[in-house]
Amino acid sequence: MRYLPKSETERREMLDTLGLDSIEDLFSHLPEEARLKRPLNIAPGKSEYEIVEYFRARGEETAASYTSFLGAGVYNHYRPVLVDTVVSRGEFLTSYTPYQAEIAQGTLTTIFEFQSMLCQLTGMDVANASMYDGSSAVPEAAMMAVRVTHRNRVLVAKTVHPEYREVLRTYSQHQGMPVDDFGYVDGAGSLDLADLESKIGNDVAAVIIQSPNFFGIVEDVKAAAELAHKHGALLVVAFTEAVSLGLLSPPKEADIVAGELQSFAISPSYGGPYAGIIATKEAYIRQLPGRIVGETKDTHGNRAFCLTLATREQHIRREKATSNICTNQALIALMATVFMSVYGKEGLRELAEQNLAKAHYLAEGLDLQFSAPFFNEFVLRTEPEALNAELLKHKIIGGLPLGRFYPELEGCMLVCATEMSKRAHLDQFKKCAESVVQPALVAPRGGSL
Amino acid sequence: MRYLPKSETERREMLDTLGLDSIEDLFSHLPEEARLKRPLNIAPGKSEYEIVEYFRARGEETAASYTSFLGAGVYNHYRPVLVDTVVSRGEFLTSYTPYQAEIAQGTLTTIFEFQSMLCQLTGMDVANASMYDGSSAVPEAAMMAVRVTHRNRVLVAKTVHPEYREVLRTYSQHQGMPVDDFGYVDGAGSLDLADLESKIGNDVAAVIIQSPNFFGIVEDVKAAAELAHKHGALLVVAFTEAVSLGLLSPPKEADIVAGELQSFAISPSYGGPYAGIIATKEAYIRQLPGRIVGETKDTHGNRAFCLTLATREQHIRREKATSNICTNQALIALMATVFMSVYGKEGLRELAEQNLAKAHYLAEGLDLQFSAPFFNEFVLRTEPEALNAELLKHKIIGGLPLGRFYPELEGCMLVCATEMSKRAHLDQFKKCAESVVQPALVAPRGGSL
Amino acid sequence: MIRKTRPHITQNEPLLFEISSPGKKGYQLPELDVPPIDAKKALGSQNVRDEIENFPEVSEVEVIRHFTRLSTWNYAIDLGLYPLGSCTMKYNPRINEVVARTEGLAWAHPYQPEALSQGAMEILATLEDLLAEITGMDAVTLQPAAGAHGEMTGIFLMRALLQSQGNPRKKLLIPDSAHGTNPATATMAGYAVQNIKSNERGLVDLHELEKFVDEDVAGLMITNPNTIGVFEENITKITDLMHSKGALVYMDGANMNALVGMARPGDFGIDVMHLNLHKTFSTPHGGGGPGAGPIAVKKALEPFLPTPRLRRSKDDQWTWDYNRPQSVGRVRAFYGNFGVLVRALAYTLAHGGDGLRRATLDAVLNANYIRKQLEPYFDLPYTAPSMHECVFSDTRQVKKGVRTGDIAKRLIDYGFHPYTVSFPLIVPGALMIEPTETESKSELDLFCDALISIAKEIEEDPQMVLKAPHLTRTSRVDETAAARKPVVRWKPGQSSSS
Amino acid sequence: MIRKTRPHITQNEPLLFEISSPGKKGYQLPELDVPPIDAKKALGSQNVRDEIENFPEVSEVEVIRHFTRLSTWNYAIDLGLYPLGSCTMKYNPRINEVVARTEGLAWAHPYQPEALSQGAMEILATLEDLLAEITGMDAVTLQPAAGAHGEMTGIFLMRALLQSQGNPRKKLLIPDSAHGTNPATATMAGYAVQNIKSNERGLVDLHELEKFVDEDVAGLMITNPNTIGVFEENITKITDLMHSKGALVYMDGANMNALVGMARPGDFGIDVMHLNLHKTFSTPHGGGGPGAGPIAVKKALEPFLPTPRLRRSKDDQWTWDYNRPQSVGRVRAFYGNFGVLVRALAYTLAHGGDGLRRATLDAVLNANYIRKQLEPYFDLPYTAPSMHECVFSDTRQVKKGVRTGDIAKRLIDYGFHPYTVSFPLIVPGALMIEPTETESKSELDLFCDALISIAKEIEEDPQMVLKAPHLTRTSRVDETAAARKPVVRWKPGQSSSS
Ligand SMILES: Cc1ncc(COP(=O)(O)O)c(C=O)c1O
Ligand SMILES: Cc1ncc(COP(=O)(O)O)c(C=O)c1O
Repeated sequence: MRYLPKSETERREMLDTLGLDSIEDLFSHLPEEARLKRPLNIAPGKSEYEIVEYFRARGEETAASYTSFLGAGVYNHYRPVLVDTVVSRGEFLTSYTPYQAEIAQGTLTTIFEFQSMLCQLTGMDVANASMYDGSSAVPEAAMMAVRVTHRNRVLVAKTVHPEYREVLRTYSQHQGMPVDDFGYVDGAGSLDLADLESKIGNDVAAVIIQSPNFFGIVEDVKAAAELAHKHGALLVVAFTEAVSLGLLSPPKEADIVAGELQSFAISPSYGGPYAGIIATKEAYIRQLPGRIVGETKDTHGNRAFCLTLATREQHIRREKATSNICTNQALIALMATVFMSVYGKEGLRELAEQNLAKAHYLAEGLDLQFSAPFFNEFVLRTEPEALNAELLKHKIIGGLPLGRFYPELEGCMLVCATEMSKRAHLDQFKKCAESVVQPALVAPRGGSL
Repeated sequence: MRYLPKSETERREMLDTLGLDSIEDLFSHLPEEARLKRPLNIAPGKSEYEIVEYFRARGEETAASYTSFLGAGVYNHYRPVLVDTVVSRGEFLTSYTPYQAEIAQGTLTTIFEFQSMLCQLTGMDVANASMYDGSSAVPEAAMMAVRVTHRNRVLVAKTVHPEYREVLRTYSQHQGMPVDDFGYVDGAGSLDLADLESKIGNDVAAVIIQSPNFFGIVEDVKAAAELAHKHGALLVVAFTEAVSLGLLSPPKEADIVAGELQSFAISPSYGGPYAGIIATKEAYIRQLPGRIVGETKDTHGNRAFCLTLATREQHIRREKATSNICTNQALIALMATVFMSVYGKEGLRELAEQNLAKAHYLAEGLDLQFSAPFFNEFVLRTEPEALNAELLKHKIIGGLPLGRFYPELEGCMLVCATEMSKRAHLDQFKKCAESVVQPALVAPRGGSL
Repeated sequence: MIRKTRPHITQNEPLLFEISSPGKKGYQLPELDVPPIDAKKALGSQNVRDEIENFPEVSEVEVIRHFTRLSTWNYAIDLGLYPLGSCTMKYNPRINEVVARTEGLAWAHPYQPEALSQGAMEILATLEDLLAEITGMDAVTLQPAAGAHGEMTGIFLMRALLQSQGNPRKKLLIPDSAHGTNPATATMAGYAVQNIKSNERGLVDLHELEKFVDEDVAGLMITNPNTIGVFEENITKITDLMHSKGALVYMDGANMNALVGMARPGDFGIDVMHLNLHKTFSTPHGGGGPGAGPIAVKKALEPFLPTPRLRRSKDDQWTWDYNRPQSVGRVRAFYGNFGVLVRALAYTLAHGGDGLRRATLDAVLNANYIRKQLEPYFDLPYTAPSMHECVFSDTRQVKKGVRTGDIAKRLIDYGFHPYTVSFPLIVPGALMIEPTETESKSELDLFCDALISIAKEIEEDPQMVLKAPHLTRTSRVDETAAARKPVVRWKPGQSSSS
Repeated sequence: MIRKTRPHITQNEPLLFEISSPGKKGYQLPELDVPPIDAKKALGSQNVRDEIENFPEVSEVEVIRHFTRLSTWNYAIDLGLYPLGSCTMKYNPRINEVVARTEGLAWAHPYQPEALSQGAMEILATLEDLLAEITGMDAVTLQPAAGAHGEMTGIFLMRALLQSQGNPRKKLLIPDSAHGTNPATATMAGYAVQNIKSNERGLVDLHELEKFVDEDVAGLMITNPNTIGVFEENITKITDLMHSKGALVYMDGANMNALVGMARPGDFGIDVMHLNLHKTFSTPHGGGGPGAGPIAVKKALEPFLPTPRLRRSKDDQWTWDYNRPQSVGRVRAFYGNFGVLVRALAYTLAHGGDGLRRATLDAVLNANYIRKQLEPYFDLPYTAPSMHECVFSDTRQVKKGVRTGDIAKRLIDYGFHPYTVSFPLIVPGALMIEPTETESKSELDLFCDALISIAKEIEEDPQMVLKAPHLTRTSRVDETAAARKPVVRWKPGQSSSS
């Protein structure tokens, strides 16, 4: 096997050192009944060439050559070449968690930069080194709020990504952390503050919203914060479209920001790996889950970085840890770091502006379900299946039919445009959208822009 | 421009240091009539995304998804992933010729390994660090022979790659180095020793043959060497299919070996860049063109490597240099070095055996023009245009029609199979070949295996 | 004597923020092909930020130099042995990186039509089957993002099964040798933790165990081989005991590298377990992640697995089944760390059944070879047969005032990444060494020579070891200062002595 | 004071041959799907070798570690400034590496049907046009593999034109400041070399030149800007003079980085020239190559260009024209270093016309900025205005026994690759410095500080400089010993102290 760097002679020499006849002898103490008596039922090893061909064939059984208008938490953004150039360096790719700081300053420095840039983008004071993804960052943020407030109820907006809310429910079920939804304003698509007000109380640890929300709509973070704070709850702001942070006001009124960085040069890769992030106020740093890198000095007084505040973590605190997370998404976070470095201050803004322009050009003249301002996604009233079928004929993957997540939005689809969406495709989409007959002709709500 | 690491402020500061108003002032001394008074007529700079799309579109205007039976000096062999992994490391990719040995030991060591492996493969004593390609290595070898023998005539076999012979002619024309061809044995396809004998004389510096020759046939190096040496000429053995060296007897009877390493993990890339090589006997080392790396020590007695025997080269000897070559094909030679390291002793042999097996399976039952033993290419008697047209229908690129280079082989094509040729494609080729009617039914020469 | 390294110049490099200058650009976007939009008009001016304060502005060449220079400050598997016990730092085949970037896979959107996702779904289904065969279990979910995430999922499953039987119970039994994620997981699943003392051989003590198993016990979280690298000889007795009390057994599969092809948890009574694909299946650690922590279960637990599940439809297409009434629900969005799963499948295909077994054999051979060479120089508190790793104690060196952490730092000068320090907790001052199968004999010999040479240094010149490392660009780092007054982000006007 | 580097451990590594062991494998081939062939039967046993003696046998992980470790012993542009005068070591954009690997391009066979090669041919045609526009010439061939190869091609073209006019003539005039490839090329083209002494300003001396131009002179090989980085102020007078004598002017375009977008050789009388795409157009040097040395010519020379030539067929397809009766013939097989040409085109597309001009401006700004800072510390023998590079002399330092080569070695300790040493020959002990446009101000400042600091060291402690480098894993290398008894290959039983 080409990954095993030994010749038979060398194995023999090693066995002699051990005074053994065969390597199998090293397993002779395994209880008889625990041993596998037959070879694994797995085909013989394949060559590199065959492996490449196998995955290439699988790749051709997908949508390789299609254009897509899907967003809904996963976005098609251009991945600058430097991203893979950097993460392909063995020194980053094949290193472990930087526990031994003296030979891990490379990784530690990039994480420190990652944390810093995330703070600048979100308006928070501190950020951790990454979470599994946005969907698991949200419940971790809620648990954090519970620890901070010593309350346990959580209110989550229905405009938060439906799958994130499912994950929140899974996590919460055994932690005595009841979760309730609150709604959105019908014609607007933004969170329903009145409904929130009616449900909030002094048992609420966290109010969780998302902005831009699942419908692409920019939420009123300030108002939500005031309401939450009035009742002593923390406001958790989630985000799925990190590119929006280049243009939108940072959610600085939030107490915790929990987001997904997939938009920052992380390929959609059928759902993962992505990188989640939690950022918060200085005061709550000791309640943060996950790893944190801090600045310090070496014995010669040189600036150095190391993992810090480990007393929050499972390997020290065990059952009292802030979370059980250990391995995180370091290399993916590095992709995001390189992405942010390449685009920089001006680039992130221009990128966001292009996304805004493309989505609004697409929406122009179409029948929108909601009237509130949106970033690069919007909800379209149409015959979702019919429209998508029509688009497929042009090798275009349309939007996400919303009935699956929101029964009340049966005749709607969520549509996204990014800087990768070419005008020709946008026009094609509009043409198809107009050609598809509307569902039972109710007077269009929200109305077209 | 994203490749220019300066802000306007910084340019301003630098201009202040120089006491200038604008950078253009640095060009004010250029004679009026020499200055370009208008902007270059070249479109504005493009983004990475647009550049990727441009080349992807060009790539789709080629044979991306086709299977090919072309060889003729350029072969389809699998490129192990480690090759690009290694040559993509900035430390190799973006370094210059290793003149400063103390910070170039990485490159120098790999070249030393390259030279050593090439000696082991060819049976020669010394090898240089690379030439532009096989076609330019051949005339350089001839010029070397001229320097060694103080003779000037060159005899080249017609079975040497036709384009190599053209290059030889171009190089030779102004060096008082007359070049004459000698033929091949009709039914056999191997070099015609009698014809060579009739043309050779004591004015001949070099006899140049290729093995496997252009028809894929393994030549009798020993016999050619004896003949050449009998007349005081050097024998130059060229090769285009380096994979054959894993199985064939090394041309150790040759005085100079000049070859092309494209087969060693160098992609066909529409004809280049490839890597040529010249290897020879110890005695002729000072007549070698190109760079050579040698072993030495540093001041602490550590083993070290450096460029050596520079007194052969243009930057020292100027008009008396062995060649004008300066930049060579270092990174491509590194690809070959990694390839040889991955396959190793056993792998190169097994690879060659697979090539042999595939080509002979393909030839089985087909009408071959020549009877002499061949490696992974052979000459097929057929209606070349008709067969290739038929094959294209199956997205298969057939062989090379030989009429273009050998009028006497009008009804023939050169066909190649490698380890990448799948049985299904081989069978498809055979089916098509049989379906295509033969040219005017002469009794098949050479005959089928 | 140091045989493996020599010092060489490495480039210093400031933080990105410190090389930023207004107007420098590392990007260019395509010309906008639609009319621009006035953001303030479209979104309301209160929703639009003026700028991203202090965000870096650098050019492309500065970006590549920045990260290339930083990378040279790292140690990595590509540079040498990385013997972190329990972490299984084995060679990460580069082919896996290539196939994970296959266009149709890397750009597959999780919501694209199933008809246009068959290739991706086929990959997931194939990997599920292979992992079931390797573990001897009945069903696998690939959703969890890492081992700890898998542990949480697995305990949720146990809880759901017990719940469905009427009582989720209150406690989980966890040996004191367990990894920190085990107890932390128990808490997240709402279980109290009952620690089980290991016996003098470092194994789970059956009698001790019996004392604690009762109707309040939901199950046992066991690691096998355990964290001292020893196979639990009584494993079947243990699982029988738990089952006899209606409790379940969760296995932490972080050490599966010792068993693949030789023994299967499904065959020795395990009900549910996780695998760390970023350990046993060679997907790169990448400085801390990403990973993947699939869960393998016995039939009884299958109905509770997270949604969605892959199902073969009548027309022989793969489809996602969301209709799983008993499911514990999702543990993350979408289907798992797909890109990591692709790499793990590539690893499995490259080895094949026999190759996987041979890898296990070499992994155990390497660990025992190291143990044999180092036994004369370091205390081996537990002498039971080692499998894929061996754990020494610094007790002998402590007499000279040198601790495992100091030995680790000195090892760096010798050109090796340290072993795992001070874990497991049942070993005083542990040196936990796991070479994995992808190390050559000469690399192992150099490693043993280094530790033996350090053992001698400790006798002759402990200071040399206590002040190590001496040959790195960064000398020993002050972690206490970092925690005392945490500086976790760059701020303008902050020190810049890189 | 050294501000740019700190020493850090780097891994030692033996030669591949020294880690080889029989039976280790780094490869696997697909199962052979056709019957195996007995090689001795098929080829004759005398044609089949028994084995490849002493050829290495290593595993995949050893291969990647071997080359990764070796790579850390190299300096590179990705690590910092690489101010080799005349070599134009600028940033190599990574996007160029990506597009060169586009499947349809990387796997295009030179003999595949033209109908299936249009994309590749289109790329070549586009690049030819761009280079013609940039140089102000009428036609371009992309066939030469490097600058020197281009020189040879260009001189062949001149010879062919003169030949066609009845007399190829005998001599080429070459300034004493010229690069070594120029005279070496003349010889390969069968011309005698007449050196032309530069004047006191380092430029071609018109009167000197007049002395030598006669009916035996085929032409002049001139480098402009010349090798001291100065623009030949009399260039049009020079070209007029040559033309008036029926001679031609070849321009060595290695220094085009100083002119692109600002001046065009075609506009100042050049008849034929080469470009080094691996300099001016940023294709990577890769430790010594590959390069590409296209030749641009005026109309009169076009008929003689190497075959084949690209032609647009009536049905608007690209086709290769082999029917060029006056052609000098091929200078290499196929069409040139296509993969390098793809990179050069990507570079040009990325910049666009304006970007190319701005690059030139920054290149010249950087060189003059360095010149200004170093003038107080080093002798500047020629004070004419510098363009893209500046050349100092070590005369002042020689008084302390320190030569340019020593200063170069000390610069290594400071974290920089040295400048070009002892070239051009008209400058005693030359320090030839070319920063290129892709260097930031801070990198330039660090470089100047380093050289200034070394100048001071030479005053105070010349030994420090004479014994440099001190901080590299390999100290000063004995090149004399290497040449005395050349060891140019590994042999069994050879020393192994890596
Ligand atoms: C024994 C053991 N259990 C669990 C874990 C946690 O796995 P992960 O880091 O993938 O969450 C680890 C990894 O460090 C481990 O070594
Ligand atoms: C001035 C000059 N002329 C010619 C050459 C030769 O070019 P190449 O190395 O591409 O053959 C060089 C490159 O070193 C050069 O600097």
